[in-house]
Amino acid sequence: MSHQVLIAILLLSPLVGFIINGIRFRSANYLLAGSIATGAVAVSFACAVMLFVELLGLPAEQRRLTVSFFEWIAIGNFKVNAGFVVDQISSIMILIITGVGALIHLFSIGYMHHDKGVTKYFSYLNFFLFNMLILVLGDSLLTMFVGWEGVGLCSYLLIGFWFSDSAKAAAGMKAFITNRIGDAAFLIGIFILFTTFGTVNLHELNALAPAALEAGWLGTVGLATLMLFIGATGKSAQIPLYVWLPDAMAGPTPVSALIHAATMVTAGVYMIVRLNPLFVMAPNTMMVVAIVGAATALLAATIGLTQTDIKKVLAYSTVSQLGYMFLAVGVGAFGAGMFHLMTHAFFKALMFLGAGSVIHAVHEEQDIQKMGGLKKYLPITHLTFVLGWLAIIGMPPFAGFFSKDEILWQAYSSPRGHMLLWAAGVIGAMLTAFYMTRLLALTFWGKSRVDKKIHPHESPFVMTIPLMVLGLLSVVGGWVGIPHVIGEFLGHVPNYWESWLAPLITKLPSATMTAHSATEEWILMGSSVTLAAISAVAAYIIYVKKEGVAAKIAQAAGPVYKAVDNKYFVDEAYFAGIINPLLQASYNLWQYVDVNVVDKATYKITEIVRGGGFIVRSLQNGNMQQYAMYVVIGVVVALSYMLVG
Amino acid sequence: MNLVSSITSAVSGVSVGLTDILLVSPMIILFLFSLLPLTIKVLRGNKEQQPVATLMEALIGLALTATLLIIFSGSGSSEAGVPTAFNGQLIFDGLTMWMGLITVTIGAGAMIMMFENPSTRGPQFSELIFLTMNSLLGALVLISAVNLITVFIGLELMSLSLYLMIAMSHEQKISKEAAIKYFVLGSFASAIFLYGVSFIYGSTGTVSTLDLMKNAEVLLKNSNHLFLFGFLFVVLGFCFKVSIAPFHAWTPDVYQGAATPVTSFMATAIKTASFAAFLRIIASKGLIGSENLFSILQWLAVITMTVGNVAALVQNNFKRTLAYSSIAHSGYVLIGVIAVGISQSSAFAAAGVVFYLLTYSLMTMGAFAVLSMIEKNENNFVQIDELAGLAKQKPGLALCLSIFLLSLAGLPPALGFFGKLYLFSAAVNEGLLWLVLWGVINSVLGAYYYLRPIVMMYMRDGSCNTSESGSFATTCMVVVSAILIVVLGLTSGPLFSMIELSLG
Amino acid sequence: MIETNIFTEITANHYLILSAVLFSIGMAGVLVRRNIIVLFMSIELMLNAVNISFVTFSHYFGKVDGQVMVFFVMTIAAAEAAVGLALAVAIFKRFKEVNIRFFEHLKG
Amino acid sequence: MTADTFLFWFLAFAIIAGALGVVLMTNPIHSALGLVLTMVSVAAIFVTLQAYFLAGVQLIVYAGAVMVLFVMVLMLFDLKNEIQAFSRGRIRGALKIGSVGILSGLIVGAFAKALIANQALGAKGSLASTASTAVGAIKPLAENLFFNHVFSFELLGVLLLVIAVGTVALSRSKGGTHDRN
Amino acid sequence: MLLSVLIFLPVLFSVMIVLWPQKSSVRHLALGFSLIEFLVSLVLLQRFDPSSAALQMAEKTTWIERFGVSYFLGIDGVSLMLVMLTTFLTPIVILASWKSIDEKIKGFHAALFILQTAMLGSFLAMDAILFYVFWELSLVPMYFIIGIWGGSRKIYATIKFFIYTMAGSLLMLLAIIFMINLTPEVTGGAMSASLLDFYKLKIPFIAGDFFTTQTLLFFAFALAFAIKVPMFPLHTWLPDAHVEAPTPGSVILAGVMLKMGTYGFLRWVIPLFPDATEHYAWVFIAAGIIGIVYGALVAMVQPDVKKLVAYSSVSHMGYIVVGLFTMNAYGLNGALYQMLNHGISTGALFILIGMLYERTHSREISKYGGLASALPLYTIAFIIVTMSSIAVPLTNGFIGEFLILLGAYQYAPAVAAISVSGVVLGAAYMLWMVKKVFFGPKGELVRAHPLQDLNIRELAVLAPMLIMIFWMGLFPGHFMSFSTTSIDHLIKNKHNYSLAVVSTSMKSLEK
Repeated sequence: MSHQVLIAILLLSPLVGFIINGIRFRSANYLLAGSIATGAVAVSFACAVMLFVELLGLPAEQRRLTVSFFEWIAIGNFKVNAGFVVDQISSIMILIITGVGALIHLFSIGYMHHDKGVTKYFSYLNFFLFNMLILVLGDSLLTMFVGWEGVGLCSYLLIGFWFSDSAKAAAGMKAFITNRIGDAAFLIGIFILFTTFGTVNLHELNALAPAALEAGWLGTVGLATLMLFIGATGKSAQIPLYVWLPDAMAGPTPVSALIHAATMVTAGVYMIVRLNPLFVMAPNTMMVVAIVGAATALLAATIGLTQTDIKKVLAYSTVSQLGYMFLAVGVGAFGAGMFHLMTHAFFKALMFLGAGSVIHAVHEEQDIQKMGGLKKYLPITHLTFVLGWLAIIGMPPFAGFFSKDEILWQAYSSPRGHMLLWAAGVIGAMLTAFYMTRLLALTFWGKSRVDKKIHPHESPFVMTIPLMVLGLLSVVGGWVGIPHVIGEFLGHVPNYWESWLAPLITKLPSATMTAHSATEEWILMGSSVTLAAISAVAAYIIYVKKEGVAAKIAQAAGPVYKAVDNKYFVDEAYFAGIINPLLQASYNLWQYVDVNVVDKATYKITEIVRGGGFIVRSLQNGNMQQYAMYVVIGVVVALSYMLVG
Repeated sequence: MNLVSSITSAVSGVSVGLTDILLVSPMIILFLFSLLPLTIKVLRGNKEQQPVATLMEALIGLALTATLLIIFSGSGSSEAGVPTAFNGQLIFDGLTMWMGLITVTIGAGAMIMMFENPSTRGPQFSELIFLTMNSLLGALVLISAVNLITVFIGLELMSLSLYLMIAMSHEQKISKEAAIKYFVLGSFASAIFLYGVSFIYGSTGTVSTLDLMKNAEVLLKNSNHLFLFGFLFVVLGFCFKVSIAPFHAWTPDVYQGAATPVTSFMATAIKTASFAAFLRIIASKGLIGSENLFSILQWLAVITMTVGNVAALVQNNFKRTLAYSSIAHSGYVLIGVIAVGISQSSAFAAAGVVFYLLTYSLMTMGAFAVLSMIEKNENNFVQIDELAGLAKQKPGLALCLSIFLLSLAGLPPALGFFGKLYLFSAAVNEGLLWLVLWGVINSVLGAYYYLRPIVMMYMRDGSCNTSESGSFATTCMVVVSAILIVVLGLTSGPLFSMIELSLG
Repeated sequence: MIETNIFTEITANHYLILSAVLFSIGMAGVLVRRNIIVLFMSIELMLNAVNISFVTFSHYFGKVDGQVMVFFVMTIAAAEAAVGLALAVAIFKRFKEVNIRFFEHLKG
Repeated sequence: MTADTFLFWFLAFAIIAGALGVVLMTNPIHSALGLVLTMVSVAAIFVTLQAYFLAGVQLIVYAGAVMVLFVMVLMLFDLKNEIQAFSRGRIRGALKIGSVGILSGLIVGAFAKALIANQALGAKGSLASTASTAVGAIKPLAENLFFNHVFSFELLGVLLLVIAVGTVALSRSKGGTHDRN
Repeated sequence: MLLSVLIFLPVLFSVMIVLWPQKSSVRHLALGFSLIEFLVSLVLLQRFDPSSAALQMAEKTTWIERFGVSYFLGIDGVSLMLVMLTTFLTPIVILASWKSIDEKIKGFHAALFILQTAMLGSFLAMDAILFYVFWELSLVPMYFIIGIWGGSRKIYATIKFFIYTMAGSLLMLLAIIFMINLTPEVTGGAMSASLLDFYKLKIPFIAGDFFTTQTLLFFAFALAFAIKVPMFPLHTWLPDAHVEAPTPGSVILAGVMLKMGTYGFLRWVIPLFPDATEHYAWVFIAAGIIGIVYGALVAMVQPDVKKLVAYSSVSHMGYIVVGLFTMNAYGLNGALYQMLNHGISTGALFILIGMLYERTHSREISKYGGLASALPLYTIAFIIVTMSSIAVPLTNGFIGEFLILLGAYQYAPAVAAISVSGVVLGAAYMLWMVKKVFFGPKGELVRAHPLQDLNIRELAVLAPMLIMIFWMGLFPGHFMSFSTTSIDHLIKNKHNYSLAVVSTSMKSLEK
C-alpha cells in the first residue's frame, strides 16, 4: 500500500468509528461500541506502524511522506491543502497517539461498561483521535489548527461527558474557553507568519526561517513564535492558562489518561518542536518558553503536594511534567522535549489508568484519604502503578529517568540554559518524587481507610492488559534515548532518538558553546537522582511510617499550606480579576450603552418630536382668532424677511 | 337705435368666438349638469329623486367635463401657441388639463363617498351635489385663470360652495363650527389676497399674470416694495388655501368637523386646484430673480412639513391625523413648487408637482374613503385605536387602507414613492438639497404615524367593522384607488413623461 | 421728489394710507372681536379698504379696470356676507350663541 | 385748504371713526351703525375719485343690501351688550395689536416708497391734476366689464346662484339623521 | 428572463396562496412552491459562469425613461451566493414554521414569498431605483411578519425595526436622486439610474474635507447599510426585532436581510465611492471591531436565548464589516463567505431555539438545564450549530472568520488583535448558554414538560443546514469559486470599477 492510502486509512479509521458509534449513540452495548472504537484505533495503529517502517526504509533526508487530499482554502496567495505529512516527528507522534490510544480504548471497555452513554463515549474518543491525528499530521499551520481546535472540542465534550453535573459541564466549558484564549493568539501567530513568509506550510516555513538570530527585543518571528507559544500554553496547560487542566479531571478517567496526559496536552510541545527552526531564531521567545516551563513545573508540583483527589494529583503532575517539556524546548533541547513527551505519555497514561482501576475498584471514590492498603486487593494495578511511579520520579533505568535527565542536563548545559533553570528542574523533580510517593503510599500502602461497605476488587483483564503493556513501556520506553555518557559507559549504545530526529532539529546557532565534561554530567545526574530518592523516602516515612506527621507539617506551615492547598487562589484571582469584572462590565455595557444611551437617545429624539407635537397641538387651541393671528404674524414675518433678508 | 348700435358694438367688442366657448365647454357642461338634479328636484315638487340617479347624473357630467377637458385643453404644444379664452383670461394648457382631470376625477370620488356616508346622504343630496359640482367649477376656473381677478372669482366660487357644503353635514354642531371657522379665516385670507392683488395692480397697472410677469423682472430688480408685498400677499393667500404653516391652523379643525366625504374633497380636489393656481403664479418666469421670496417659501415648506408630521404623531383621531398628514404633504408639494419657481425650464419640476398631486390625491382619497366606510353615523369620530381588528373583519379593506397608508408614507413600489421620487428629483436638480433632506427626515416621522393604523388593524385584537348600511360604491372606489396606486406606481414612467411633455 | 405739504396736497398716497389704516382696523377687528357678526363686519371693512386702494390706483393710472375689479369685489363681498350670515344663523340655531369662544370644540 | 382737501380729510375721519366704531363698540348694533358710516363715507370717497358708478353701487349694495342683512340678523339674534366682546389674554392681545400695527406700518412704508420711487411710470403725486375724464364715465367701465371680463361676469352669476341655492339649502337643512328618527 | 422568473415567481406564488381555497394544504403548497423556486435558482447556478467577473444573464428594459430608470437585472459572483442563500433558506423556513405559525397561515406564507421577491430583487437589481424599490419593499412583509406573528412586544419591535431601517434608507434615496442628477455628465445628456453608469461617475473627493460630494454620498449610502447590517451603535433595533419575531422571521431577518446591508456595501458603497471608502474605512472598521467585542460582551449577560443569539449576530456582522473594509482579497472573500455562514448558522440557531420554544414556550436561559438528556438529538444539532457559530474548524464559520481576521491583520495588525478577542468571547457566551441550557441538572421547564426529541420534519429542517455547515467548512472552494473572480475584479479595479455585461437574451442592451 502506498503511503497515501495508509495515511488516509490512518486518518479515516477513527472517523469511521466515530460516525458508526455516533449514529448508534443511544445504544448501551458497551462491548460492540468498544470493539468498533478500539478496532478503529488498532487499524490506525497498524497503519502508523507501517508508515514508520516505510520511513525507516528511507534515507534520513528523504524521510518525509506527504499526501494532499484536496485543496481546502485558496484565496489569493493563501493556499492551504488538506495535506498531511509523515516524517520523523509526526511518525513518533502517531505511534504514541494510536498506540496509547488503542490501549486506553481497550481499557475503557472495562471502565465504562456500566455507563449508559458508552457508545457516545467511544464515538467521542474516536473523534478525538481523528482530530489529534490531523493535528500532528497536518502539513500546514492551518491544518494543524484544525486538529488543534478539534481536540479542544473533543476535550470539551469528554470533560463534560457526565453533563448532568453542573460542575463537570462547567469544567468542560472552562477548558474550551481557556483553550480559545490560546487559540486566538495562535491565530495571530499564523497571520504574522503568513504575512511575513507568504505561506503557512510548515515545511516551507521552516525552510524560510531566517538564518540569523533575530535582532532586537521582539522581532516579527519573535512575536509570531511568542503568539504560537501562548497558543501552546492554552493547549498544554502552562502558566497562565493551566487552570483548566485540573478541572478537566471531571471527565472519565481514561479520557484524562488519553487527552489530558498522553496526547492532547502535549500538542503545544509538538508544535514548538515542529517549528523549531523558527523558534531557534527567536531567543527571547525561547527564554520565555523555558522560564514559563520551569515555573509551571515548580508551581504545579507544589500544588500537587497537598491535593487529595487522586486524579487532581495526577493532573498537577501532568502540568508539572509539561512544564519540563517546555523547559526542554525552551532551552533548545527539542529532542529531549519530544523524548519526555513520549515517556510521559507512557507512564502518565499508565498512572491515570491505574488510578482509573483504583477508582473503579473503590466505587468511584477519588479521595486518597479514603483509600490506603489497596495493594492486596489490586495487585496488578499496584505493580504497574509502582512502575509508573519509578518512571516519573526518574529512577534509572525507567523511562522517565532518561528523558528527565536529558532535560535537566540540557537546561544546565545548553547555551540557552541556565543554572537556575536546572535548579528549578531538580527541585521540581524532588517535589514530584515526594507527592508521587505520597500518592502511592496513601493509595496502596499503609492501613486501609476504605469504607467498610466497599469491597475492592481487581479490575478485569480488559483493563489490566493495557496497564501491563504501559507498565512495560514505562520501563523500556526510555532505552531508545540513552544519553551518550551512559551509552559510552554501557558500551557504545547509540542514542537512537537523537539521530532519528536530528534532520529536523535545528542546532542552536551559538558562538559561545561551552564545553561540558562528561564528569559534570555524571555529577548532575547523580545528584538529581539522589535528591529525588531522598525525597521519595521522606514521603514514604511521613505517610506510611509516621502517620500524623503530615498534619503537623501542614499546621506548622500555616498560611503557606493554605495557599498551596487552595492552588494559590489562582482560580479565585481569575474570577475576581477578570471574569467577574468582565461580566459586570458587560452587564453595564448592555444597561448603559444599549439601554441607557443608544435606546435612550432614540427615545429622546422621539420624546423631542412628540414634545413638538404637543406644542403644535397646544397652539391649535380651537380659537379662530388665534389662527388668524398666526396668519397675520406669518404675513408680518414674511414681509419683514422680504425687506431685510 | 342708439341702444342697438351700442349693443352691436359691444358684441363686436366682446369678440366671444366659438373657440372660447369650446374651450370653456367643460365648465359649461359642468354647470349645466350641476343644475340637472336640482331642476329635477324642483320639478318633482321639491322631492329628492333617487340618490343613485343624482349621483349618476353628476358622474356623467363629470365624465363629459373630463372628456371635453382632454379634447380641448393642452393641445397647445403645437406652434399655434397655448389656447387662451376670453381675451387671455383663461388658459387651457397642459397644466389645466392635468390638474383639471385630477380635480374632476377626485371630485367624482368624493361624490361617491357622499352618496354613502351617513352625514351626507339622504335629503338635500341634490343640493350637496350641486354645490360640489359648482365648487369643482370654481376649481376649474381657478386652475385655468391667468387673470388675478378671475382667479379670485374662481377661488371664491370654490370656497363659498365649500363653506356651505361643510355646514350642510347632518352632524349637528361640530360641522357648523368647522364651517364658520373656515369661513372667517377664508374670508380673512381672501381679503389679504385681494389687497395683494390691488398692490400688484398698483405697481404694474394690470392683473393679468401674463402681462404683469413681463414687468416683474424689472420691478423685482428695483425691489419695488409695493409689488413685492402685493405678490407676497397673493402667494400667502394661496399658502392659506393649500394650508402651508403657519396659515394651516384652520385645516385640522375644518377637516375634522366636515363630513368625511367633504373633507376628502377639500384635502384632494380643492388642494390640487389651489396648488395649480399657485403653481401658475410661481411658474411664470418673472420671479426667478426674487431670492427672498423663495427663501421665505423654503422656510415655509420646512415649517409645514415639520408641523404637519409632528402634530400628526401625537394625534389619535384618525381624521385629524390625516388632516395633519395633508398639511405635511402640502409642504412636500411646496418643495416642488419652489423648484418650479427657480428653475429655468420648469416643465420637469412642474410635472413633478402635478404627479405628486395626483398620487397624493389618490392616496388621501382612498384613506378617507375607508374612514368614511367605518364611520357608524354622522356623529362618529373614528379614533385610531378603534381600527383594531379591522383586518380580521374586513381583510380586503384593511389591505387597501394599508396600501394607502404605506403609499402616503412613500414606500415603494406604491405610487406615493414615485411621487416623492419625481418631486425630490426635481428639487435636487435645482439644488434644493437641504430642503429635500428635510423632506426625507420628515418622511421618517411620517412613516411612524402612518404605521399606527396598520398596527391597530393587523396586530391588535378588536372588532372594528364597516357600518351596516351599504357601502358598495365606496368599496368599489377604494378598490379602484388601491389598484391604481399599485399599478400606476409600476407604470409611472410613461405617465410622468406624458405630463412633462404636455407641460413643456 | 417734490416738497409738498401733506395736509394740503392730497395725493394718491393719502388715499392709499387711508385704505391701509382701514384695512388694519378691520384686521384688528377680526383678531380681537368675539361676536361673529362683528367679525364679519370687520372683514367687510377690510374689503372696503381693498376697494379704496383699487379705485385709487384706477384713478391714478387713468384706467377703468381697477373699477371693474371693485365691482367684482363688491359683489363677492355681498355674497360672502350672505353666506356668512347664513352660517351665523345656522350656528346660532345650534349653539344659541354668536360669541366665538363657544366655538372651540375642534382643537388639538 | 381747498374743498377737495377738506372733503378728503373729513371723509377719512368719518371712515376711520366708523371703522373704529365697528371694532370698539361692544353693542353689535352700534358696530353696525359704525359700519354704515364707513360705507357711506367710502361711497363718498369714490366720488372724490370720480368713480361715480361705484359710489352708487357701494351705496346700494353695501349700505343698502348688506347692511340690511346684518341688521336683520342682529335683530334676529336679539343681541345686547356683550360681556366678552374682546378676546382675552394680554400677551396675545399685545401680539395681535402689535403685529397688525407692524403690518400697517410696513404697508404704509411700501406705499410711500413705491409711489415716490416710481415716478417713471408716468404718475404724478397730485390727484386733482391727473383726474382723467375717462375714469369717471360709465361707458368705458361697461365696455371693459363686458369685453374683457365677460367670463368673470358670467361666473359671478353662477356664484350668486350657488349662494342662493346654498343658503336656502343650509337654512332648510334639519341636520342630524337622529333627529328624524 | 431567468432572473425575472426567479424574482417574480414568488409573487405569483403568494397570489396563488392567497387564492387557494383549501386552508389545510396551504403549507404543503408553500413548501412545494419554495422548492420550485430553489430549483430555479439551481438552474441559475448551473448557468452561471464563475470564470467571468461580468454581469451575467443581464436583463434591461426601460422603465422610467425620464430618469433613466430601467428594469435592469444582472448577477455576478457577489450576488449569486446570496441569491442561493435566499432560495435555500425559504423552504427551510416554511418547514420550520409548520407548527409554530398556526393562525393566518395564508397571510404568513404570502408575506414570506413577497419578502423573498424583495430580497432577491435587492440582490439582483442593477439599477439604483429598482434596487431601492426592492430594498424598501422588503420592509413591509417583515414588518407584518414581526407585527402579526410576533411575541408580546411585537408592535414596539416591529415599529422600531421599520423606522430605524427606513430612516437610513431615505437618506440613501436622497443620495441616489443626487447621483441620478449627476449622471448626464457620463451618459452625454440623459439621466440614468443604472449602476453601471453610476460606476463611471468620477465624484469629486477631497481628503479631510467632510463636506465633499463623495464623502457625503458615501455616508448617506453607508448609513442606510450600516443600520441594516446593523453596525454598532445602530444595532439596538436588532435584538428587539429578533426576540419578538416568530422563528421564520428571525431566520430570514438574520439569514438574509442583514446581508442586504453588507451586500450593499460590497455592491454600492465600495465601488461607487472608492476614495471615501479608503479614507473612511477606519471608521467602519472601528465600528465593526466595537461591534464584535460589544456584541459578544453583551450577549454574555443576556437572560433570553434569542436575545443572546441576536447580540451574537451583532458580533458576527461586525466581522463582516471589518472584512469588507479591509479591502483586500482575504477580507472581502471572507466577508462574503461569512455572510453565507452567518445566514446558515444563525438561521439554524434561530430555528433550533424556535423548536425549543414550541415545546416549552419560554426562552429564559435560567429556566432550562439538563436538556441534553431529555433531547439528545436536538442537543447534538444544537452543539454542531454552536460550533459553527463559534467558528470551530471544519465548520463553515471558521473559514469566513479566519479569512476576515487574516484580511484584518493585513490591514492593520491591531485590528486583527482586537477582533480576535471575538473568537474567545464568542466561545464564552455560546458555551455558557449551552451549559446552562443543556447541561447540569434538569431545570424547571425541562421537568415540567414532557419533551419530545426531534421528529422527522424537524430533522428534515435541520439536515440541510447541518450538511451545509460541514460542506462549506470542508470544501469552501465549491462556494468561493463563484465569487472570487468578481472580488478580484473589484480589488484590482477599485478606483476604476466597471462591470462588463453578458446577456443571454438581450437585444436592446447598450454597451
